[in-house]
Amino acid sequence: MNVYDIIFYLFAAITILSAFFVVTTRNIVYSAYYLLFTFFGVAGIYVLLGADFIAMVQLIVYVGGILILLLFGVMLTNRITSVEIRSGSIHVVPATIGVALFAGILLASMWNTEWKSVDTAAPAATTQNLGFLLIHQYTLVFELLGILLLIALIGAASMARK
Amino acid sequence: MGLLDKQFNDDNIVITKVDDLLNWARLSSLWQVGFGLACCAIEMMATSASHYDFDRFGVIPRPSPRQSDVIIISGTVTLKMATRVKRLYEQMPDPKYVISMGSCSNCGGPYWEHGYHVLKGVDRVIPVDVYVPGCPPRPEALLEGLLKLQEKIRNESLVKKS
Amino acid sequence: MIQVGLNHFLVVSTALFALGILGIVTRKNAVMVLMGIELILNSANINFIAFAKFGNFGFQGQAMALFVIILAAAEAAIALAIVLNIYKTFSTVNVDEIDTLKD
Amino acid sequence: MKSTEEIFEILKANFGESILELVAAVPVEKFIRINQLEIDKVCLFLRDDQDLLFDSLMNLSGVDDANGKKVASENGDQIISGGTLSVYYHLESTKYRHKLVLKTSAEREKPDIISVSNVWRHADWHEREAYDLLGINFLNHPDLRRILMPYDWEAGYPLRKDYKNPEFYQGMKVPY
Amino acid sequence: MMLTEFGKIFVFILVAVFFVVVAVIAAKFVRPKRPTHEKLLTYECGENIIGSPWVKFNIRFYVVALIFLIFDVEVVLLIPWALVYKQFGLEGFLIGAIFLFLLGLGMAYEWRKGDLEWVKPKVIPPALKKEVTAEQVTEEVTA
Amino acid sequence: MKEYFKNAWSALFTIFVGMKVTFKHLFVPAVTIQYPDVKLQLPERERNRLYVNMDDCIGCDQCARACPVDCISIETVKGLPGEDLGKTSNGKRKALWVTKFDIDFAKCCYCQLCVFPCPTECIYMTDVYEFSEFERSNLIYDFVTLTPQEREEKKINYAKFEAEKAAAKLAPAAVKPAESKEAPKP
Amino acid sequence: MIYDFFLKITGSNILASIIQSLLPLFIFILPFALFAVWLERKVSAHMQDRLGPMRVGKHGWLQTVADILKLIQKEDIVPNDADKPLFNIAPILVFVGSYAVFAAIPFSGAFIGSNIDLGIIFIIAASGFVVAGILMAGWASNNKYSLLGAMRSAAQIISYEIPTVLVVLTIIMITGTTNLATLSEMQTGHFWNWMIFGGPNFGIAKFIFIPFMIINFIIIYISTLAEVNRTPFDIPEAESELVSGYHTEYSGMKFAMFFLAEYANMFAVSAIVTALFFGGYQSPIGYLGNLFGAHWLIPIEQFIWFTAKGIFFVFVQMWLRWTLPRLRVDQLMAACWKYLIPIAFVNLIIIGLITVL
Amino acid sequence: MALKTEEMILNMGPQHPSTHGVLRLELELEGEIIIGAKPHIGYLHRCFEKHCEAMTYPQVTPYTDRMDYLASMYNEFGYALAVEKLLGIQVPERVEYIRVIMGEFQRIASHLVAIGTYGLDIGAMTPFLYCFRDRERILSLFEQTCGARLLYNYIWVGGLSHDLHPDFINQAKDFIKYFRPKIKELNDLLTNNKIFIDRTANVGILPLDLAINYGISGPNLRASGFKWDIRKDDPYSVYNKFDFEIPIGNGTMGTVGDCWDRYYIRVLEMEESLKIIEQALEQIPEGDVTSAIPKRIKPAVGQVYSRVENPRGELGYFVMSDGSVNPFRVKVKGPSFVHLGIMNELLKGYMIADVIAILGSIDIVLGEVDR
Ligand code: SF4
Ligand code: SF4
Ligand code: SF4
Repeated sequence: MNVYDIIFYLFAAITILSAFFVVTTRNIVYSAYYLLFTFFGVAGIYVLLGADFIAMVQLIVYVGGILILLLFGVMLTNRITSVEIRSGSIHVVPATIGVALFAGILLASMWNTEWKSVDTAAPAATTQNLGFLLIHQYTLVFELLGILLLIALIGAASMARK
Repeated sequence: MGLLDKQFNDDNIVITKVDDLLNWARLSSLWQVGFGLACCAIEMMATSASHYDFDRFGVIPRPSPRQSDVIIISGTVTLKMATRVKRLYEQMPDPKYVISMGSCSNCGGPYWEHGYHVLKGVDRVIPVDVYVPGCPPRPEALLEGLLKLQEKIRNESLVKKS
Repeated sequence: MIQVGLNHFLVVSTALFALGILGIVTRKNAVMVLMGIELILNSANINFIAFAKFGNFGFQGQAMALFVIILAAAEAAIALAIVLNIYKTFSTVNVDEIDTLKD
Repeated sequence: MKSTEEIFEILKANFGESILELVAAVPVEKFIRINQLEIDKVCLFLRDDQDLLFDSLMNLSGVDDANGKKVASENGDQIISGGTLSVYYHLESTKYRHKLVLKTSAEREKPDIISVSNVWRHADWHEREAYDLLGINFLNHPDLRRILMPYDWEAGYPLRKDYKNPEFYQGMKVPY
Repeated sequence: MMLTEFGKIFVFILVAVFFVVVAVIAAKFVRPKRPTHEKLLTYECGENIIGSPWVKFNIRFYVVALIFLIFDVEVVLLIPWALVYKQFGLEGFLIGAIFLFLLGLGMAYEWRKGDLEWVKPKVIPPALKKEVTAEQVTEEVTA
Repeated sequence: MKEYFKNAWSALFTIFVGMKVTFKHLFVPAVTIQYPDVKLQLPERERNRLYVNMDDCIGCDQCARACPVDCISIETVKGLPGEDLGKTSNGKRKALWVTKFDIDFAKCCYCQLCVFPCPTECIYMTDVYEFSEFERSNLIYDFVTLTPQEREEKKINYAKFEAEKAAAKLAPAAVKPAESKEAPKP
Repeated sequence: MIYDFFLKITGSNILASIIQSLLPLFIFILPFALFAVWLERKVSAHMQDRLGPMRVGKHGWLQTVADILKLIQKEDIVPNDADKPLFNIAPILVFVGSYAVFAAIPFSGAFIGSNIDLGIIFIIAASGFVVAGILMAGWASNNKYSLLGAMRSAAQIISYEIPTVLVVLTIIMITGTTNLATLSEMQTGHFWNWMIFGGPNFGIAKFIFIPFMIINFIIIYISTLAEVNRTPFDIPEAESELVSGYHTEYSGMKFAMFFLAEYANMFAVSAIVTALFFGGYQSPIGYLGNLFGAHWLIPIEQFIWFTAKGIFFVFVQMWLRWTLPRLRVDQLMAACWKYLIPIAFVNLIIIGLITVL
Repeated sequence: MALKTEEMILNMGPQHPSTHGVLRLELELEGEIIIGAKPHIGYLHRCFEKHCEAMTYPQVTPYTDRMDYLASMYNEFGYALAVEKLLGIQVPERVEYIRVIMGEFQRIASHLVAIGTYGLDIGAMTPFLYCFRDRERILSLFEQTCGARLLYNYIWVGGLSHDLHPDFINQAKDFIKYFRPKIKELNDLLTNNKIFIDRTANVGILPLDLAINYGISGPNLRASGFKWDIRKDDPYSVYNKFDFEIPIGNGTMGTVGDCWDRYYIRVLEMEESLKIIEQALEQIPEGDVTSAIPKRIKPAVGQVYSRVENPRGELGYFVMSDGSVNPFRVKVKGPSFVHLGIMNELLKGYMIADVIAILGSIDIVLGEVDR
């Protein structure tokens, strides 16, 4: 086990444990904060995978943006003092069994598939390369994303305004 | 249980030194609850203003009692106010000190006889460390009261309480 | 000594995915459902990047992940707006209650 | 500028003499005594009449006249029974610059006086204060609660001449 | 194996967590603990608390977060572009510029629609009601 | 649009004006009086703690009556006829022993009303303001120069004297019946 | 690099990096926070014709030490109604958010916590933690003032992040790098190479840049000011309305952590402004080390320059704080959304045009 | 707005950094908008009126000091005038002049506190300290004259406790010279600051008719655009001998009667007070200040209402005598008490931050509200 492995396990543990708590905690604000750790863990995993820019984006967008939005959403829609903050759950047992089965199938198929696996060295200058991709190859996607975001902005804002 | 809750009996030199240091810190950084009651409060403000400058002694007003060490009862405590004063005092974290500023809070002052709505001395609701006489006390008198309090703290031993 | 490889990442992503699904299915609160979706998107992203790295796809995978993140943001924004609207109309965000309230 | 006498004449013409009385035989300030149940109408008239325009109420003060029988209760405190509680109104017109003093009295045992807080909003708190300290009951007042004393003060009205302070309030000793 | 630069950051974070925890715990050995009922009440200027703070909040907070999120995302998307667009000359710039233009369009829309306004005071200037005295109690008293 | 830029500009500009003022003050010497080290010269009319010059006090109670707060409490005992109580500085002869002259400085409102009526000008306000205490009871000042024993003595003396006087007054009356009582005996 | 130095000494890279990350904490943040609090009190005092702390140490220089020592002794109150776990975690989160930023700040050529390529972006990302922490603190306190303060604070920080990011984007566009050390290196030489004077390039573009860079600088300075909640943007802690905002309920050491984080943040944003616009750790006039041929001197000089510049901007923050009144929350939002963002936006496009033309 | 925000009740005070004492405001909030404000007062009710009934006439003076503790001189002034009116005595010229000088100095001192704390409320700390610095000089003038800094017991019924200090006139002139530039500095620092204007202009607009009906007086009334000053309109003492302006609000930065107007009126009034003091210092006659003090004050049965223009507005004393040495009833109409009554109307619809701006601009002193 080298440092890399230890760190991987650390982050994997952070991610999965906190994700587990996200799903199981009954207090929705706690869920949101566990989500923070999940996002952080995932960002760590991205770093381990050599995607440093994506990791940063993950932090900026998820932690700095979506999480805050979710928190505001929670605070706007819950009467947190009363029991309502404890969001209930339904058919836990069947769902758990189903999901466990499903995950098992996924894992099984994953183990059984022979993935092409070459361990490429962590490339430098990911951001620049992404930039090239965006301008060069995904120009259209880039602009489309712009339009998508524009629509999302207008749509969400007008919906919230209603 | 923190150190300040414990009681040592021996005259250990280390403990004495620690005690001195802690006392020094407490006495030179007395943050005050930003709280004025009556005419004396104006003199208290004058004390923190440029001419007398409370800040020289490390006294700064904190808006929240949670972060303050000393409450200066500056003015008449009425019966209606007494419960609030008591609560404010209670809500300050230990160790905390009280300076009673002016005749009114010492014992009802000019209102001791006919004041049907005046609490005759704030020591009826909270323990007072220093009584500063005057109506209103001059800013210097308040400073002197503060020095007296510092002296009291200096001689205090939180660690070796009997 | 196990060298951390592709499969490890895939396991993490699968676990996240499963948990996300679990969240969506079991939780009543619509905001919680959203959180579940975020988990799923994250798991997908791990896959993208892991495959990109180990499958040597260059930066395509990362670009995809970037797009997914951006989509997720747009999705979160819209979805929360919807949730707020639901809350406004039904003054609850519990999915099952909304079901019954609908008609 | 109108003197009290002139205003009295105007009022007499409008309201008849039964509810009014001019008291001029006092040093410094003359005043008009008005029936406690008509005071609001008179005040409204005073405010809105084009020749008077008393648009501002300078002051409203309740007074315990202490003109009743003074008896000593069993434990030696003085208790006043009978007599009146009064309210003085000081009016002013910012346009004509004239002033007027009105007085109205009510029995001590049943101190009902019509509120003028609808005429001058200013009177609102002054009336509350008079209620608080003297126990004058202002009818029609929108919000007649204690104002200076605590809401749960049960020992009576402190400015009455026979007021006796309680020993304890919420567990705090009151007297020195 | 060398720690990567990110590893160092991680160490930084650990150190920070450690520092806070140690500081708080260390203080625990010194500070007194004398809780009383009143002390543990929520502070509200010494008054009794009326109602809970956890009420639903102004929707503006949400809208701000929403707009922020979208802008944040767009800016993030622009960072890779900003690094390299110069190598593509005007064309590169234009690609970004169109994107930026969309951003600006959204902004303008929000501005127009008044979503950028925080809650403004809604003031109806107080006006004097010249109403006449009510008479409801008078009868009852004279009777 | 013009408004827009004017706003932005005026904000920036007035901020700079304000900053100029505060920056200037950075170099203005502070007005602070460093209290325990430097003490302000107080004006002569300064009104702080009262002082009673007991040598001059004739115990007339004027000051206590003038005091709105009733924080002066005076008790006096008449001097015995033969006793010399001394003279005040303006030549008045004292007639009363002051056995109690307490001023409660926790109550006093330093209004100076007690100073004016004093016939011998023996009560006056000083510029002592530094007298904070840890205990409130220490704020009650006793100005009487007599020792407690002396006070008691004076009281007892006077009581004795009174008793004697009463006795003396009574004496003839008392003696007579006694005589008369005795008289029919034989 | 200091890292290598410690690597040599300890022989373990993990230890080296731990030491290295402890370094800013102990040689910099703590002393700086202590110093800054003292400085703030002194500066404010002198601006107000007072003296400020005078009684502990000479001119009160031990004042903050006493403050901290006292805070250690203070009882730590967790109100009954508060959400205890979150109440305890919040200071950690806020402190981590502020402290992580220091990892990427280039104090000198040889001393930079982590020389990641995405330095500036990382700094932006780290501030997300602060927002989450503040919201957590406000929410967990279960106090109206705290919650309102936290909500406002969060809204404010995220709003002002946009102009900051936009300005950073322009810098990235001009320089083509996101690495703060590289950025600092680029501005080497004399002060006309600083970004505020158009950066290290020559020719006509440089002079066209200058006004826009100044506008950029003003924007980023204002918005970072708002991000650290300083007057005139200290609405979340506006003591005349919200007592003390999200940390109303905090006492003792946890409050000290917020306090420390605030001052750490103050320096962090000043450092960013310095690194982006004022040449980072570069000396404006050349190095003594070069003059004497003592090259080991250069990093130290750089460090001094950097902190001096940083502290200057901290001083300006204080100066502003003691000069200005506070904005109202809607005005604050308007200032951000209606003034800073559009202007930053236009600025960005113009600068982009200039660079390609 | 998409979501109806719930109402929340927020207590502001009695311990709150900016309620200027022990006022408690119970705010009903909808989000951050105020839909109702209930002032709760009485936290400083010190039973002044009861005390008056137990005191003799001269003994009341120290208690009047303690009502509006920022304008003690003026409280004494008003009380002295009321009792003098009841007694029908005339005081010497010199006394009148000294009273006016002291009163105007007190006005400046009081306005300085008002302005300073207003700055503090809006978030500017420095003007507050500058104001207190300048106020300190006035206080030292007072201290030199009567020995006390805050509560003077100086203006007695029928006279004064002390004559002016021999050096007073020079020092007063020095102060005027010193103070004029400070007003300009204050304007630079605060009055004209854009942020300050944004915070205060168009906030808390008080229409004139409402103001009169609510009995608002003093600077607050003048800010609503009404030229009404008892010093001019119902002159007492020797005010009719001076030439001064009554500044009124004209909506320079926003609407007539907004907070900025109320604030700025005070700044302007300080200048006018300086003018009055200058004139009074020129005209002051020689004479004795204690000669008219009656030995024993025992007015005939009757009542009087007398009012003065205190720094905050119309301060009225209603004194009733039953022919004994103690007043039978004293009722004080304190301007602050009256002004606070309008808070509910004034606050509706504004935001929490504006509460402070409005409350500060009204400038209340709780000692006078609760008495
Ligand atoms: S002691 Fe005197 S100055 Fe202080 S509050 Fe009481 S009356 Fe006012
Ligand atoms: S100064 Fe005033 S309160 Fe004090 S003892 Fe003299 S008269 Fe009484
Ligand atoms: S008035 Fe003077 S002489 Fe008379 S008792 Fe008082 S101090 Fe003594």
